[in-house]
Amino acid sequence: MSLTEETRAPAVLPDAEAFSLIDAGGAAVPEKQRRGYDLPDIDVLKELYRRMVIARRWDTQVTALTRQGRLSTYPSARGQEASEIGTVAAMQDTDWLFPTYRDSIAVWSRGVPTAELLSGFRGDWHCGWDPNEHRTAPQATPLATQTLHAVGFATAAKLKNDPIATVAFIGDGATSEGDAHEGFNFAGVWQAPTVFVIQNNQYAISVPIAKQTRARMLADRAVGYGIPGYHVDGNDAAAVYTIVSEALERARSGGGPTIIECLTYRMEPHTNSDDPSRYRDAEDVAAWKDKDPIDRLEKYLTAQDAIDDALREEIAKESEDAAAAMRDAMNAEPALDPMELFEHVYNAPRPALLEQRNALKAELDEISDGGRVN
Amino acid sequence: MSLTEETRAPAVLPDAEAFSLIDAGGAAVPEKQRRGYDLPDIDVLKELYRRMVIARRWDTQVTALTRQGRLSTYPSARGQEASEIGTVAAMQDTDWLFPTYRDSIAVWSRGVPTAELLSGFRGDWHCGWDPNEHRTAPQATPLATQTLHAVGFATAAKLKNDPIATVAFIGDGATSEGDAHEGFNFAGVWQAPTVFVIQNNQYAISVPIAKQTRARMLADRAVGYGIPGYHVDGNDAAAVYTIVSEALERARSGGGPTIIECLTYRMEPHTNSDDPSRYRDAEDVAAWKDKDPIDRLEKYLTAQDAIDDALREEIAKESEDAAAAMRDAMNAEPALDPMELFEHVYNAPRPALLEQRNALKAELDEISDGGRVN
Amino acid sequence: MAKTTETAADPGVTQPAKAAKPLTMAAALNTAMRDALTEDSNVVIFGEDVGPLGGVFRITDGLTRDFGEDRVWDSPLAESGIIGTAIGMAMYGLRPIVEMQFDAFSYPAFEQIVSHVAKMRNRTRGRVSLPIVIRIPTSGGIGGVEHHSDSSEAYWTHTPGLTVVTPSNPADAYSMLREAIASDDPVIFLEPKSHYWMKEGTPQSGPALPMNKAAVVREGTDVTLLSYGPTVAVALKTAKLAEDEDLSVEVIDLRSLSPFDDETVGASVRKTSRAAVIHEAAQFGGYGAEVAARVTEREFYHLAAPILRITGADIPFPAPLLEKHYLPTPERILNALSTWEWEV
Amino acid sequence: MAKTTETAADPGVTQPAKAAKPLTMAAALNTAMRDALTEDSNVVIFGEDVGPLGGVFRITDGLTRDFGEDRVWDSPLAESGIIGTAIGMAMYGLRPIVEMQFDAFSYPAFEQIVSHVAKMRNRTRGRVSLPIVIRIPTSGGIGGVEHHSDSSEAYWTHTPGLTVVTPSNPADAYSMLREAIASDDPVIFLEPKSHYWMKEGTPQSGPALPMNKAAVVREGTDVTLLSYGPTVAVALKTAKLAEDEDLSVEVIDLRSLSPFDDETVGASVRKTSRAAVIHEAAQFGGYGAEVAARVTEREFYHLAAPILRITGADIPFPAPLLEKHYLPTPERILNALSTWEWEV
Ligand SMILES: Cc1ncc(C[n+]2csc(CCOP(=O)(O)OP(=O)(O)O)c2C)c(N)n1
Ligand SMILES: Cc1ncc(C[n+]2csc(CCOP(=O)(O)OP(=O)(O)O)c2C)c(N)n1
Ligand SMILES: [Mg+2]
Ligand SMILES: [Mg+2]
Repeated sequence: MSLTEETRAPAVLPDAEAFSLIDAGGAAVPEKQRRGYDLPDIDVLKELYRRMVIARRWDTQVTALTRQGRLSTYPSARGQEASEIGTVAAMQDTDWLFPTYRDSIAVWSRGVPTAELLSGFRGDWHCGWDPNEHRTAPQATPLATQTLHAVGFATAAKLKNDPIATVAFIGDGATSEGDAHEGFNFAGVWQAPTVFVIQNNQYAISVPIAKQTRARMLADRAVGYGIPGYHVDGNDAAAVYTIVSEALERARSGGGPTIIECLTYRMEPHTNSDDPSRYRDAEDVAAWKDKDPIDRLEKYLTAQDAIDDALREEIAKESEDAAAAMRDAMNAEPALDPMELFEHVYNAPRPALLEQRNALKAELDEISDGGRVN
Repeated sequence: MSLTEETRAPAVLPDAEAFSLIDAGGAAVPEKQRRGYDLPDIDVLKELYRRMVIARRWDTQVTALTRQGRLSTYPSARGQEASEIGTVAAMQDTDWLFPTYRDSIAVWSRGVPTAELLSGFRGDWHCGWDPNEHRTAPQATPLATQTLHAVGFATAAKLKNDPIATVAFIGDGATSEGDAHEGFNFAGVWQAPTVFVIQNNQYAISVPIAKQTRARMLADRAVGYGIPGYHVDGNDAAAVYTIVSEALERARSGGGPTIIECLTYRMEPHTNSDDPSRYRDAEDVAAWKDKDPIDRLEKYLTAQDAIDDALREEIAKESEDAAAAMRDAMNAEPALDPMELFEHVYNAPRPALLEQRNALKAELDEISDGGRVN
Repeated sequence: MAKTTETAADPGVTQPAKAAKPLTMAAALNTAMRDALTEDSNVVIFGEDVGPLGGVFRITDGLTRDFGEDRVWDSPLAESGIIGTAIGMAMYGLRPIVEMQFDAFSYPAFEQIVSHVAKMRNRTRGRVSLPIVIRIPTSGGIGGVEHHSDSSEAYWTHTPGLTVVTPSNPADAYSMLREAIASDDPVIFLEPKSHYWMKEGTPQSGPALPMNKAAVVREGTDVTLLSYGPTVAVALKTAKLAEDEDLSVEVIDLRSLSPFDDETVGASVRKTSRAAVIHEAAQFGGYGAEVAARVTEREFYHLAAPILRITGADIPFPAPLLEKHYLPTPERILNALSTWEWEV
Repeated sequence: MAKTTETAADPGVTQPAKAAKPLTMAAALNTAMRDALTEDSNVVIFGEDVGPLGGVFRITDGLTRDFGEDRVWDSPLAESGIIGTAIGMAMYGLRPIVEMQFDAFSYPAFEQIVSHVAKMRNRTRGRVSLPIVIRIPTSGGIGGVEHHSDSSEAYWTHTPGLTVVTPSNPADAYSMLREAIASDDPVIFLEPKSHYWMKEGTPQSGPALPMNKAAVVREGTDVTLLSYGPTVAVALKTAKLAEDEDLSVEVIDLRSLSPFDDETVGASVRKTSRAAVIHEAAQFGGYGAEVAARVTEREFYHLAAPILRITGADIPFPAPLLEKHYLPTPERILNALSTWEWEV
């Protein structure tokens, strides 16, 4: 087998109009605008709804605790639930997710326990979970770097003939980094089973998308890599789920990578230490509130008689449980062992590092209360 | 003034067919395939021919002297004369060129004297000419880095309202680097007056273009940046000159950047130390000989009765003069002053560096023959 | 857009007066850029979030508003692109000031910095100089999450062609940044982020010390502590504590990491005959190694004991709740000094 | 495609036998990769021109032919992409060997190497290790044009999480590369390009020395020369010349730059009481600074003189015709040693 082939991909411009299945008002998009796609099964939609509601509750709780100082920082994904959950709901258990700092709710929704997930933002360890157990890489902070990890991982799976795909989340701002290009390009050349989900939430901290690209849209980048590109309404979980599912299936069955731009909006500040009033108008935020991903799905499901009070209550309870578990996890003192700092740097033991470890040990032993320096 | 605007560029797919005005047989391309362009003036074509012939003779001479060991290395542009000369002939004196190691003939054709130009490849100093004097940046070795220099320079000119454009040459392989993306993207966002000339000579040392991109062609990348993209027959000097001229005029008059892919072929090894028999067939090379950029223009001009023996002779003489001057320059011992090594590292003098300088001075003084160590 | 004049900034007239009132370091830096933008129309500022937001640390606060978007603007999010285009602008004759949001986010620009910014002048026999200032909020101490607390100085100081300086107080922040902007050499300007909001500094009277000189910020006779950026405060605290142990500690703020002020440091070490260098970065191959090696080379026969390095451990910078175990503290420094044989 | 077995490479059984016949270093490295590819189907090799061409130095010659394109292949031309995808592959369970064509061309990958390769294991509490070997033809001596002669070791050795080794002879090249491939830690493997075609090495009898140990390659009593990679040969030449001056020089080949073998070096320095470290990279903040600083820290009271550094000057690597003035020579080393006060 050879990773690359002589064949060149045809050049296809993505549709300018963002693909949508359920509009902002909660109505199904007319069939002739659906480009041949059906809405997902009602059970899938209910599940998306459930996961989004709980994720938002969880996210809200994390933001609240961050404001109270229990976490060092937290980048909220409020408003992006359809992109986050629509994507991970489309993944199989064996697929791998390569998330960013923004994507905690996606990671949480994949089953990583709160305390492990929030290690990094609380500050007890950089990554608290076992990536292999949850098939979820650490949340990447250096922007766009994770796209290449996702491509390498997927390529390895391809080389081993394992039907595994990877998903790399990336923000709109991060697409300007060289690594984003290299990620897209390597994926195209190696036909890696990777789905790139660009969450275009319109801002990179304070910088609006117009300062990141002159192109019509980020999905247009796909043309230059010979990769199929999609522009999707990122606040429509049905649309995100549909396009990501298709892309993942294509990837797993040898059809190569896909670039999907989800048009969405970051409702919260970049992180708790950001001040959006310096760079965007409250009206913009309000306008996007009308496109809320959860509201619209709720309206649709209500109109379909697919949710009743029992389900609402069940979800509300699950949400409160998630929030309570989150609070409990963050209110419990984290287990901190300064000696662990020296443990994972290398597999092969190093005498000089042991000396440094022992010096810290001696220092701490000297301190009367046994384990705390000033 | 603001560098970026809210306006998004429309998405336009470049024509798949490489644009050409004079075909491989030396005939003018039929008018209806010329996309509305006329052939350049006959005087322009004669000048292109003259400069290409001399450039090839010069390049051949450099290759020969490199084989004899007078130069440390030399990457020849044989076969790429139409792209190299067609481009620089379209530039105004005030425009700046940002070349690579491949583009010595372009630099030479801009008037940089041989001895200064070949400093780097002979090995007496990294860059031998004054970039400001020749409005030509040093030849970049770290791939794709120069695209950003060209964009920054052009942006500065734009900020100062100076009608100056920049040209960045870049190879097909180098377009895979992150910096190529960042160069294209910054140019798009800032609407920098920069023309990117991708010389797709089909190989990056040994690696064929199919291993660099899955896209139809490199010009397709332009779509993702909202930049006009062109796919040009890079062995047709008339076509290259026409498209680059237009792009430069657009750039100088506020119309922003352009990406031009010139499809061509590297007839020589990557450098003298390369062995192309390991990665490409002699037949491929032979096939490209039939598309030779100089032959075709000569045929066209001959058919037009635009060259006579007098002109041929004149050009032959100029060529031999250039070759002789080249030989003389390289056969003269380069002026080497080890003390100069310490002179240009910083503008602000450093005592510790002076100590190192003096140590070398003492070492050299000690050596009887006055200036040579072992 | 604010009015600008064509007067080039003059390195000779850095005005410490402006920074003499108690400013935060953030304000001092902001003022330095403001003054430079006013005096020299070739000064431009760009980078990630440096425009309307004023940078994530607000160091460029108000500059876009006051000088316009063609002097101070937000670039696309790409560090190699920022440095690469700054190179082109400097070739044109501008004097770009760019910000890397954190040390670790300068790494994508490593090639542009090491292979071009550092080498362009030498490559072109002095014909093309690159008066670029690369501002980097450096080091830890603010509980930053991963990648937000690196100290990258050793990478830059090992690279010939770069000038690397770091202020430890507002007055220096002002005068050194002015001088860096006026310098024809490219300057890596490391700003200790934990000090941005500190008002106290080391007030200086008289004209500002040139940025390539170290400052003796506290005189002493028994030991010289060599510190810079965020560790100057730690060294001063140590000196204070050492008084209880009857140890007279001289503290030097190196200020300029490259070039290194051999003269000032040498004079101090010849006096005290003992020295230690303090930094946050990992020890192995850290900047302290150069300090220890060169001072030992030059002053070996004046040294009563080896030069010690009290630094971060050879591990990645820890997560926020563990960073206190990593950062050098006065206690750790005093402990280290006590390991010397004192009765030689 | 060649047959491969699932047997994992065993670091314990590096087979110096294979390298015992007089091979060039190039052939030794090629053989090491060949053996690893044969023994472990998870070993893959990719990078620029490593396929049909066999790399610009032909170190991977014939490997694509013999193992197929899904084991050894040409990647797109992008170093960050190469390292970044290698990280993903290693996370999957492969053991990628990648080549950076020259030191300076590893710089575009600096962020991936420093922020991920070095830190992934620590970040994940040891759950994700990255058994990646990054091969880099290093240093000068071949008259390379600009950017082709850098010595980048100081950047890597300062970065916790990386293992950095460099062989100086074919036997070591074989055994150390085998061990690097078998290591679960990421390894920066620096290959002195000026030595690729040298056959002479330091023949070793018995099992190969582990890659984290320094080797005493020549015994002596008066001075210890600490060398590595391309400077081992220079140090040995110096030792030979020093015989004429009745100076007995011990030469150590450090082999492993990170970790540093304190034990072997310490024992030698305690014996000779004088040491100098030799490298090609610029001196300021170079690897020699760490060597001088740490050996002085540990052996101060055994030292009769400061540890000297004979290194490249603090300037960008010169153009080919001037490099001889930059590279450390035996004459320069002997000159330096003569600056010591010898009658203490
Ligand atoms: C290489 C790098 N440069 C800079 C940063 C600092 N930074 C963190 S988030 C961010 C903005 C990212 O915006 P975007 O990609 O749109 O993602 P979003 O935060 O909107 O989800 C920046 C500049 C970083 N983490 N990594
Ligand atoms: C950043 C970087 N990586 C690797 C190299 C080594 N290198 C020099 S030329 C070359 C191939 C470039 O191919 P291409 O861009 O197609 O240009 P061409 O040589 O064909 O003109 C490589 C890999 C380099 N100079 N810079
Ligand atoms: Mg965003
Ligand atoms: Mg090419």
